[in-house]
Amino acid sequence: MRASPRSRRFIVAGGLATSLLLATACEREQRRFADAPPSSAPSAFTTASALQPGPTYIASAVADPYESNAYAASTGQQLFASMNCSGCHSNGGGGMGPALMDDNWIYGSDPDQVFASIAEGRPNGMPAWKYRLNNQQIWELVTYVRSLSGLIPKGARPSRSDHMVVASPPSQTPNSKPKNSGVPPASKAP
Amino acid sequence: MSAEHSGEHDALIPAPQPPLPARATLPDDLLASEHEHLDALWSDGRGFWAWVTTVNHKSIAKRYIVTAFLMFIAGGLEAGAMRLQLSHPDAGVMGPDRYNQIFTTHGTTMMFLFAVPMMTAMGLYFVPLLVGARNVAFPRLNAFGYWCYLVGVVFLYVSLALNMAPDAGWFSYVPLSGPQYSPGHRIDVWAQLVTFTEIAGLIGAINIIATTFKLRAPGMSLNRIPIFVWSELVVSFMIVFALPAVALGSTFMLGMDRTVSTQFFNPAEGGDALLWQHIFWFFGHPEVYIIFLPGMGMITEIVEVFSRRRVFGYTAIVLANITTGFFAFGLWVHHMFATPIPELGQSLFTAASMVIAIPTAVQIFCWIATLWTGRPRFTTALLFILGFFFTFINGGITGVMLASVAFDKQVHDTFFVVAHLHYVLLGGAVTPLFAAFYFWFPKVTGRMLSERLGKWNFWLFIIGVNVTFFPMHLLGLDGMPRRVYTYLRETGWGPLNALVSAGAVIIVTSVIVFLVNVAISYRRGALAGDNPWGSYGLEWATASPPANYNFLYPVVVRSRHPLWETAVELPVLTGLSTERREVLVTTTVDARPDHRHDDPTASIWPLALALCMAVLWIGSIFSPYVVLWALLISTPVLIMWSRQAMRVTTTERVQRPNGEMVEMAQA
Amino acid sequence: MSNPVLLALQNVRHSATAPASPEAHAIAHLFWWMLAVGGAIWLLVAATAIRSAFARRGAPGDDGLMRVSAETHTRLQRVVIGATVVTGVILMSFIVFDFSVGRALAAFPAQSLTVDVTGHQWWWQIEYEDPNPSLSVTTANEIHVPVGEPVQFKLASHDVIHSFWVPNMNGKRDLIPGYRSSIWFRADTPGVYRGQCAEFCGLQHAHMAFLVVAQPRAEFTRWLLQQRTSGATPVDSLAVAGQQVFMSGSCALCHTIGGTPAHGTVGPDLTHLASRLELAAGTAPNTRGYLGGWILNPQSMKPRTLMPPNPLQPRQLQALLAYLETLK
Amino acid sequence: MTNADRPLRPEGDVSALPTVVFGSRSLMWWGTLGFMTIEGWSIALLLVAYFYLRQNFVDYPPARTPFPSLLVPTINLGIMLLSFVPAVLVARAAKRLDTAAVKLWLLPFSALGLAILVLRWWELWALNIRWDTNAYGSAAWVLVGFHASLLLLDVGDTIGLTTFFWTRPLPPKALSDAADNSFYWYFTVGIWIPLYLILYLGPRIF
Repeated sequence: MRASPRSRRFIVAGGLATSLLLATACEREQRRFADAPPSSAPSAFTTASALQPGPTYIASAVADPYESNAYAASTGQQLFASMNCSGCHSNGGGGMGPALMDDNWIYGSDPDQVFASIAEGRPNGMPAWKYRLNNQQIWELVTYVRSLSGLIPKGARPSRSDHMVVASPPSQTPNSKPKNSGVPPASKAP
Repeated sequence: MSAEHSGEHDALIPAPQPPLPARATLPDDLLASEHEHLDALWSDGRGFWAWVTTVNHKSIAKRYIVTAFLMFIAGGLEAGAMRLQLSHPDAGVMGPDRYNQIFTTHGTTMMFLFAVPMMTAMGLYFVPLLVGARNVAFPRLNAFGYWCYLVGVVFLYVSLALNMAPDAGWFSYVPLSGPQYSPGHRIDVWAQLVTFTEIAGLIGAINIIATTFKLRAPGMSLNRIPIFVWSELVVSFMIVFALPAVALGSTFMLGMDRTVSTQFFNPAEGGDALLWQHIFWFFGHPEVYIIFLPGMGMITEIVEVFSRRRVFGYTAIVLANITTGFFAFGLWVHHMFATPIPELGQSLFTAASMVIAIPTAVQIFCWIATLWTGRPRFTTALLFILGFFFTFINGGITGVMLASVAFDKQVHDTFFVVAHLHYVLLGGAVTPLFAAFYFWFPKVTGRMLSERLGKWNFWLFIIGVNVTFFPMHLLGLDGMPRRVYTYLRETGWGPLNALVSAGAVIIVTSVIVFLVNVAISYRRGALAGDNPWGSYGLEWATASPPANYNFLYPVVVRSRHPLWETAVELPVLTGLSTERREVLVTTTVDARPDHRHDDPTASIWPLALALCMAVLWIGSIFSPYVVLWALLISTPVLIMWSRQAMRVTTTERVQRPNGEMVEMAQA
Repeated sequence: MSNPVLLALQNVRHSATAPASPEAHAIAHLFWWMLAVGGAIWLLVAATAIRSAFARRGAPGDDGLMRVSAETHTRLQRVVIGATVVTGVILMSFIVFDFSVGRALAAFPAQSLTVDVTGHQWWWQIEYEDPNPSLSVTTANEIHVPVGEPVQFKLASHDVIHSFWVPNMNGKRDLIPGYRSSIWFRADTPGVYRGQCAEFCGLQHAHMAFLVVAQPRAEFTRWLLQQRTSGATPVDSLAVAGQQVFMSGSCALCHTIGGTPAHGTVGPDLTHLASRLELAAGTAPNTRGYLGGWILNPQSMKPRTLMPPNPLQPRQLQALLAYLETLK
Repeated sequence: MTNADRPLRPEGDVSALPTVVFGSRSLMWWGTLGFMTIEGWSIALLLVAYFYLRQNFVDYPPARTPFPSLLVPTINLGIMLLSFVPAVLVARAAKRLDTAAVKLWLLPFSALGLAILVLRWWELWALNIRWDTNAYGSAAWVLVGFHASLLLLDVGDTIGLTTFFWTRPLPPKALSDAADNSFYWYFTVGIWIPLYLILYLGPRIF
């Protein structure tokens, strides 16, 4: 059949072209089940309270390893539910605890800041989770929490879930420019 | 039988211009010059540009067939990987994540990228030849269909390479495939890929229907259509009614649930998980017959030729095809017997699922009767048909057993079903397909496939299929569910699985033998000549491989077996233009010459449009707004596409609905 | 130690063809009958087909084609029509037989023990209803049924579609979010039978099995009463330390142990973990070794299970195991 | 060189046959019919889904969902029915081979088509529910949206045809195409009438 070698060549060519287009997908689709044996040791950069040595909080350069990983975000969503985060943050809408889907970040919106908030806990009720969850889980939570206000790449944000509609899913939340990144003056602390 | 030979149509054919002495034949030098002329006129040229612009149904169908066969091999390799992982308990060849992608890709490939396209492609190549046409009805649409299909192929396999392949099964049941339980874009890939290939399939179907209805050789009335064409016709109608279901379900429901948060399948907001199963199987069950009926058509052709007699019960077989086509839409619920569906409804579907066995049985009986009173020639093609009887009927019987609600609830979603469906599809579709390859390869390439390698190919295949799939029945009964990436040693499924995996190796060997056979015969096979099998069909009334124009002149048909029942001389009609690509359009029922149609020339726009569609479908996964951009860029393409047909060429003979004939050059 | 599960499991063939209940018997009967008839048809037709290919009747005409006399043609017609009619009759008999069996299976018993089964990714939650809620029992991946009594299973799922199937007992039934469904059977032979999820439900579909323990009424009642008690209180120091580990670590967030502060509902109820035969939905036998391995890194035994790795110090682990083993 | 082994005997001559015909005789008509079948069937299936989902609701549209507004949809339906006039006239003129009339009537045809497309946007919002609110919203939106895509296709075709007729000399078969375009328009508008009744009037009636 005359066409055969050519069509094969064509498929290969097309394949290469498309793979260039989709190369970004790799990271998003990775599914890590258990990363290198997790340690429950608190991360170096986390802060135990709002009281800082020195005037301002120095953000460390630690990045969210799952920043653009859809699967981690949805696992975070699962944890958010099963760890009953909604008890205080009601689906990110806020209640006893602050809202998570708005642009107001009392303790900062950077991944490491959110990690600190979860791992170390914060004054006025936020428990420290570092004794309960391992780093991987906390990072997954970080990814999900940041997705709530559109701080992670669109393609990685969770879409709607099979529950009653309470708010538009992260995949449809507009990116919001986070306000007050860092530790608030004691007066403004909740 | 009498109507078959009547010359009732002659009166309807205009007299020769100028009148010829009775029984005169066209002089060879005229034929030679006409051949030169038409071959050049119908040629789309050579080289890459010609390759991407051609609208010749043979070139397109050929690459369709090749691509589909590559997909058969790809799907086979995936099957091999799965068998490696399952060959022994607790194997560590691959993890669940990879395994799920692979079995999903296997199913998706075999159903959407191999079986249906392959059967459509066989139709697109042979239907025009069998009905004596020069091309399909819509050549550029035909090219567009292929390019859509190719984009789908590339899309799926690039995704697989990117660890982004769908992983919720070829049936993508919600909610597992929904936004919550399948994050990322894997299922979006599946949903859009399905739509792609469905579009290709629908286009192929429309082409085959229009070709069969309007481009038949003069005198080939409906009761003289070759049975393979009948089955392709029935299948095309089934495609038109079955494929929209899954295309809508995947793109407009599943896809939109995932991308823009529609609630079709969210039980908390009034959605319904069973709705997807209904939609999917309303397509999914006819799909099986869409794959299998063309195989039946091929068998009839081959049985007829190699038993050297006219098939017994032409009408019965045609009616059986049509009945199957209708019944196929009334069975889908037997895929859902384990779901909470009213019992009475289930019984009705049981009855339907069993009754549909009857038309198939009728066809099988007719073939046996034909062989019995014929003088069979044991070519590889016929051997594969005998293999069909052996394997397919096995699958048919288990199919009837599965139609029983009570029994189905035991083996549903187990390896018993895997065994059944592979017996049906490999036995009922792939075996006839191999037979058809051996039968028609000479026509396509002008060379014969080696019969000796063919025998090897056949025996390895039949043995392989049975060694691989028979033990699966037992595994299913012993409780091995489908779609498991591993199993515990305690289950005791190990030995049989090892046997199954061994069988898979035999099948692979058989396919390799076939490929070797093709590779060798394509270059060094014995020359075939016009009609190596002494067959009766119009496809054998032209050169092998056929010239660009297929037929020098429209052949006049007066019976069901033109080449068996005409004398040496072949009656033809002259008078089609030699200045442009003209095809003869005939009336739908009794194929009277109706008018001359100007066929389009080579065009790049089908490819361009397919690429625009690719941007649309693939882009919409990442952002709904891409749709608008894609529409924007496809507008100029569509304009260019239609401009091509809007050229003033020569004076046309326009016939108004009231019959008045007007000569006009431009509107 | 010789593992009780493996022994128990090896005593029975876990097959639809080894029925242990009237329902499975009925289906198996239907199966054997259809197999016999179908097999006969298959052999007959295949044989005839192949035989027909070797038929040599009459000589071809001068054009090399076979012509069939009118009477041969009519004879063929008779045979084909006859064969078709026979096929129809056989199919009808199948339909009738199937329908009768179907009726029998669909006739739910008026009086029956009721068990609520909830499918999760990827384990089974089992609840024995009782009018008095405090007497209802919650366990996981292991169903005990009294021999000779009909048991009805009310099926539900809150994540994806699962399918409840015990080959030796009855056909399968899907658990579909948004739908309620149920199935029943009456075990008539004591033994341990294997069941599993039959509908593809994600990464660990392969490891979503459960056990059905059919035992005499007396034994069953004893088991049920024992399951109603709350979790054992540890006595020896090691077990006490283990309880500490359980309550202070992440365990208590997801698991419940009756009579303790642990009330997690994400994972299986562990109140009587030690009394179960298998771990992690039929992934491994419930032995100290497997349990330890499971706790340390479940992801290696069952990738993507919801249970996270637990990096415990050896002492902590030993204590925890000691505690869990007291949960008889 | 073909048919070496079989001499060809001419039995007739087709040069007197027409090269441009109208209606069901032409291939294009069959193609159009095919796509009409597919699209009509798709809409039928979406309607089945619409009614199937109804089982999951006590009332349909669900409680606290206002009925769809009727104003815009009714106006648009009116325009659609009106558009039949130029469509029919175009088809008639084409079959009379009266190019001038075709050119003339194509203009209002395109204009009305455009108007319909524009109104379709508000027609979506006239459903008074978002697609992501619940299954009812999804089904209704997808039905109207799917039909909108047919409209887009057909109006685009009409406008393209109009431009061709006004800008360049066309071969006679353009007339046949114009007739087929009207044929397709009858279908697109015809199938909307039941959709309008079911989606916009239906909720108020039952």
